[in-house]
Amino acid sequence: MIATGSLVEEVTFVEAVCAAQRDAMAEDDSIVLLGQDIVAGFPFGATKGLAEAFGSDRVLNTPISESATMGCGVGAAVAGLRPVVEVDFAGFLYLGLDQLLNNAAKMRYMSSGQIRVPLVVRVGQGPLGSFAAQHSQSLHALLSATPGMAVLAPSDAQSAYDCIRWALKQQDPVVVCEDLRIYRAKGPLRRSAAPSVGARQARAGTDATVLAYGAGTGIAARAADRLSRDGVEVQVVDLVSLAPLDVSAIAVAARSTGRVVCLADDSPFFGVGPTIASIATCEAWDVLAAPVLTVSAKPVPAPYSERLEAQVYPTEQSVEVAVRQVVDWVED
Amino acid sequence: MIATGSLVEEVTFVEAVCAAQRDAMAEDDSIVLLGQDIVAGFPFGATKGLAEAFGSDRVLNTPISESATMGCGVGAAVAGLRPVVEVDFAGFLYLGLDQLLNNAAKMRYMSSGQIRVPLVVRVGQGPLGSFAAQHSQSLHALLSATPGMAVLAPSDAQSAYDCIRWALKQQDPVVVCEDLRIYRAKGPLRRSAAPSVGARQARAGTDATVLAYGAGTGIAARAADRLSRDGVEVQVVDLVSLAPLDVSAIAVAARSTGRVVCLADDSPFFGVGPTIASIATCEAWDVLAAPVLTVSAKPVPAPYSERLEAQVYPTEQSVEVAVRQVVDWVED
Amino acid sequence: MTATLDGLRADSDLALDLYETMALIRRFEEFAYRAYEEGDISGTVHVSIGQEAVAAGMIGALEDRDKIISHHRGHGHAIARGVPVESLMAELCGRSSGSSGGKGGSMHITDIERGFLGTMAVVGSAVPIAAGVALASKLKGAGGVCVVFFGDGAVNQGVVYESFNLAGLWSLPVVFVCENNSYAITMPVAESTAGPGVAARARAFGIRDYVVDGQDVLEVYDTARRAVEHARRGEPSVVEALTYRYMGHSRGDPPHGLYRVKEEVEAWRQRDPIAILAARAGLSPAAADEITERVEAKVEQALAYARGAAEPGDPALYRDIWG
Amino acid sequence: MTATLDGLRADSDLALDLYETMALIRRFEEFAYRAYEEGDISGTVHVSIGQEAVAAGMIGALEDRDKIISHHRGHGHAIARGVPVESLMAELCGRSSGSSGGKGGSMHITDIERGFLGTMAVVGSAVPIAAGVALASKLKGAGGVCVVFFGDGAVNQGVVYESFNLAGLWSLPVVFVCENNSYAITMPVAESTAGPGVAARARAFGIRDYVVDGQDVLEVYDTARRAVEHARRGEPSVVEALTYRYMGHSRGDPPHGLYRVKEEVEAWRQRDPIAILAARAGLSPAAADEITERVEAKVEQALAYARGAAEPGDPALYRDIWG
Ligand SMILES: Cc1ncc(C[n+]2csc(CCOP(=O)(O)OP(=O)(O)O)c2C)c(N)n1
Ligand SMILES: Cc1ncc(C[n+]2csc(CCOP(=O)(O)OP(=O)(O)O)c2C)c(N)n1
Ligand SMILES: [Mg+2]
Ligand SMILES: [Mg+2]
Repeated sequence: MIATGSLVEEVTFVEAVCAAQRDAMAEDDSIVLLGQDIVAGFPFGATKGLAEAFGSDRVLNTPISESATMGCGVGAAVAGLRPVVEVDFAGFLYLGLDQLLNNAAKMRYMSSGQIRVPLVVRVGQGPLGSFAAQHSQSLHALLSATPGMAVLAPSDAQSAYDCIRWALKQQDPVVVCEDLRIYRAKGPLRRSAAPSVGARQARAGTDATVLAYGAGTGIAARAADRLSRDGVEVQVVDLVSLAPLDVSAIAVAARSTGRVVCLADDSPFFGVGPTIASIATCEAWDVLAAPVLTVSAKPVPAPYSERLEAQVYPTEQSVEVAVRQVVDWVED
Repeated sequence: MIATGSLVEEVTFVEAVCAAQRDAMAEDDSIVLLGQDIVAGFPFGATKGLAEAFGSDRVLNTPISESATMGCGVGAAVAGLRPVVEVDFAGFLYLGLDQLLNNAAKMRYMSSGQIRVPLVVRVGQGPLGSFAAQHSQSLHALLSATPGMAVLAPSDAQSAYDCIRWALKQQDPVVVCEDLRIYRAKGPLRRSAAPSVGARQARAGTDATVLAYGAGTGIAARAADRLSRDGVEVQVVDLVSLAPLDVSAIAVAARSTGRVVCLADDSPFFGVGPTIASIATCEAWDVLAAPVLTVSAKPVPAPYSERLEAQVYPTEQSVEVAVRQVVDWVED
Repeated sequence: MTATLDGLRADSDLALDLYETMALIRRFEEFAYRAYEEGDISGTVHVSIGQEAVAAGMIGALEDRDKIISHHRGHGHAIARGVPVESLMAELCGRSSGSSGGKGGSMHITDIERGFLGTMAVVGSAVPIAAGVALASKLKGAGGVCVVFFGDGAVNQGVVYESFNLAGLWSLPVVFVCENNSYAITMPVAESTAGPGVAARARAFGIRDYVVDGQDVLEVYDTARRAVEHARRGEPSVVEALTYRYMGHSRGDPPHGLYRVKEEVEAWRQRDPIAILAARAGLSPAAADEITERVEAKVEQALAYARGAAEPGDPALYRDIWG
Repeated sequence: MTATLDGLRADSDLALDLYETMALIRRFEEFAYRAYEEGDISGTVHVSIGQEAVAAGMIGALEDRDKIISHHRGHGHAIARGVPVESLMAELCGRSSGSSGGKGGSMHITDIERGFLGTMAVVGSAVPIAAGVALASKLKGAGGVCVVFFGDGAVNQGVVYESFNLAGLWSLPVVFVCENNSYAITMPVAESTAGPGVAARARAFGIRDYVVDGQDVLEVYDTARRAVEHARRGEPSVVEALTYRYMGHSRGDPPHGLYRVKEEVEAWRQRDPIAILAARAGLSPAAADEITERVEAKVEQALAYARGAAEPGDPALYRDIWG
């Protein structure tokens, strides 16, 4: 077994995902992995070496049958295993939604607690770069809107590791939304067997608050660094968990500056941003110095063209503009 | 052909749905219906008599194959028909989402306009009364979050008729969300071949604004009647269209009173409410006299028990409470 | 365990057991149907009157370690598995002492202690879950088989074939039982299902198939034993049981008129599974009457119990969602 | 239209046509692969080198009124249908004059004028669309057939069987072409597909089936003619073409090493469809060289054109979404 706790390594996000699964599987025999090409660790290396380490009974290549694979995960979880179902792109997840949202998320409730579904779903989210509309989607909001699941959106290697270790200790379904854009981003990793995954302050600041998650946290932090050069100190809060949402953490963060920007990856209409913004607005109403702004993706299917795609997703610049807007806001 | 335009009938919502399909089919040979048990008009009568009127080539009973049925609708639409796919309960729609959201909503964009998908999907939404968790879902938000589709939520018989007639004249996908709770509600109907479906003021009032859609419009209007007895005059705006959202109608309505309640049927987290509320808040910021409140369903899977289910969805009372809260709001 | 079908017919204990199970299902559902009409039950109910032999025969052949998953028409499966009719009726009446605490209802019956893992109301949706349960059993070496029930309407849901494929690939201990009651709501099988049917389809996905007279409980039982035995050894199968629902699709629907004629219903009623068993097993009218009275009393008592039981309290609304 | 396979082999015009199509596909994809490596193409590309006979033979047998839908590995199908290589290469390079205006890319090629309705990147997802296109053709009495291409990996997506069922039930003019290139990324067919395979599965869903050597373009063409002729009369079918991809699954993937050995790839390369046709049709080396040079020049010019073409302007971002 790998020593955990003390050592700090420098790993990519996806290596952390792999390490989390490896460490958890070494501790817990009931964990099995289900997914396409996972024995070979294709396509991103998230399961590299795990079949060799744990055998083909615990790392199961599935046919391209997202619906039955998800259902099989549900059944295996009901019957005492801890399956991890890998879905490489969010666009494929639609095929498994009946199983995930009608069954996994509801069986405990419908049975008044007799059934538990400790299923973990790992799903690649967001754009990978010119993969076009079907392969570049962010489904956090629809997942988080469904009662009965936890939905996590880690922002770096450490957070990815922690989210997966944490997910593999729950008794109910957890979806881990893995932002494809940061799969290759490196960061320090300290392995802990029992991490917590709450909202955390990623950066301190008193002039404005940015509420972010997933790849957005890094974008916000870099925007904050730029703003800091101009003397604007921005607090960045990494929400990590979209379901359950930590309403009081949002409240505290929003109230501490009274100027808030919510950063999301999906449509401004019915995406993640408006919910965070509404909560921040209501919770900080009496101290808000400006309306809570949301920076979202453009409401378009993802275009293939690199040139067009570059205009779709929030950037450091767009966060900077929004922060300046709330900071410079003057009520008339 | 049935005389349209002048005559006012008193019909139920679902009769209006049926009439709209009938009138449209009489005018346009390319309209075909696809769905389970639709030849017999089961289960709700939404297609009653249409197979007799238009023949079995245009009213096609499908096997229980939601995914292929939706895909077949997409293909038929691409190839020049105007299919209407019926899905009786929103919970079954998950099975068709790959076809609807990956293909129907994106094919035009991905082909730069070569492909058009004039597909209409009619889907039963919300609770029918003790049908439990899988049969009682409201998926407006996830549908409306996907660029490339229009999503309508009619609030009464007239609106249902208009939405379907309108949908059957578009060149791109339209989902009509039919609230199962009001299927049997009667209302006047004037048949018009070319209705418009924008947001409309369902009730005038100067003290507060309720933004609603679907069954919520009636609930809001009844709450407004109660409040009116106490001298509180509430404007009710029926949004009708959730995608595209009429941002300027929301702005005008919110600004006109400065006190706003958004009424939605789904979860307060990532449901419809927060998006409407965020828009209203930003658009009316300078004139808001209170935070924009949202009245949503409880974030629980729908319980079977009548007693419990009665606590889940917004009621006249919950709207009344929220309106009083914004009306009585005092900034400190 | 190796008795022939003839041997089974001579086993009067077995016949009495199966008879009682079928009679109990029949009476339970007759009462439930009436209770719906009288307003004790809300939402909807789907009764399996006419199909009792499939539930009794299939489930009669299972062991305690085996698991069951079912669909919207699942009362009979629950009863055959021994779910007490009190808690079942209480569930239909939305009581907190119901088998699902009043939060599931007729379409969502669970009894974990009896390995009854639930009934899914989305047609076909239970099928891959069974593959997963079987996978867990296989990997844990538990020896249990999972049996999943679905209708002829479900055989056109793609996930069913994805599941057959997984079962075949991974040699899962699962038996897929298609209760072919001739209709999916108004759709006769011939209008929904192209080709020779689900048994042939199963073969094309590399798993075993059985077609059985679903009105003859001993034949069902016999087939079930074989299918379950094979499944336990990693040879999954489909059992297609040919049967019929006497009543309309769900509460309120007419039994005939719209999509089938009265004569057809009458003809099937001539092949009633309860009567067939009585005849085949040579059950005396007295013995039959005795059972009928006993189960009737049981169901009456269950309904009385359910009527008097408490509805779930407010905290139940937020209980058992997550965490 | 009633020539025998031997007759086809004697038809030198046909052979030249098919040869040129295959050669053009081969060169196009070789160039595209290199262009990806050189940074002209972004995202990903899936090339069908080794599989050209399936595209050329199937599509060669179609009429103008017929329609085609394809999947992620679809360049060959587009080229066989006559989509100009300039606009195809421009699409891969994300140019506004690309066949999809630069908004679709390699995985989303459309050319409505040529009845090339698009390529869907979600495995299996194009299949029911083809059923719908065929339904429209049938109801409008247009006489057109729809052909849809998918891989051996797609045969475990349930929607494929739902679609076979619809085609069988409604006698749709559709041909389902399974390009069985032996692998889905790293998964060999035997590890993903239980039972005797997609052709037998099709039979169990009541539709015709053909299995064909996908490296022999004349055999593919001959089968295609028959399948299309039947489809036009309302008899849908599956054609399973046995073939092989020489390269890795997508850009950057190794052709062998991880999940298959070099020798296997080499053995298949011995059965190269272009060489087989040259031999069978007795094509002279001079004639073959002339074609090769011609298509190479075409593709070179296409790449030069694409490199010089403009990227989409900002307004394209919001164009063609809704309304
Ligand atoms: C995915 C899905 N589509 C539609 C329905 C509505 N529905 C409920 S039962 C039923 C018919 C099922 O027929 P069958 O599988 O033969 O079972 P039976 O009712 O005959 O027992 C339908 C269409 C559903 N519950 N789920
Ligand atoms: C629903 C879905 N799942 C997974 C993928 C990822 N993926 C892309 S191609 C592919 C393999 C497809 O294999 P096959 O159908 O045999 O086609 P081939 O690539 O061999 O031409 C996979 C798994 C996808 N695009 N869609
Ligand atoms: Mg049936
Ligand atoms: Mg393949």
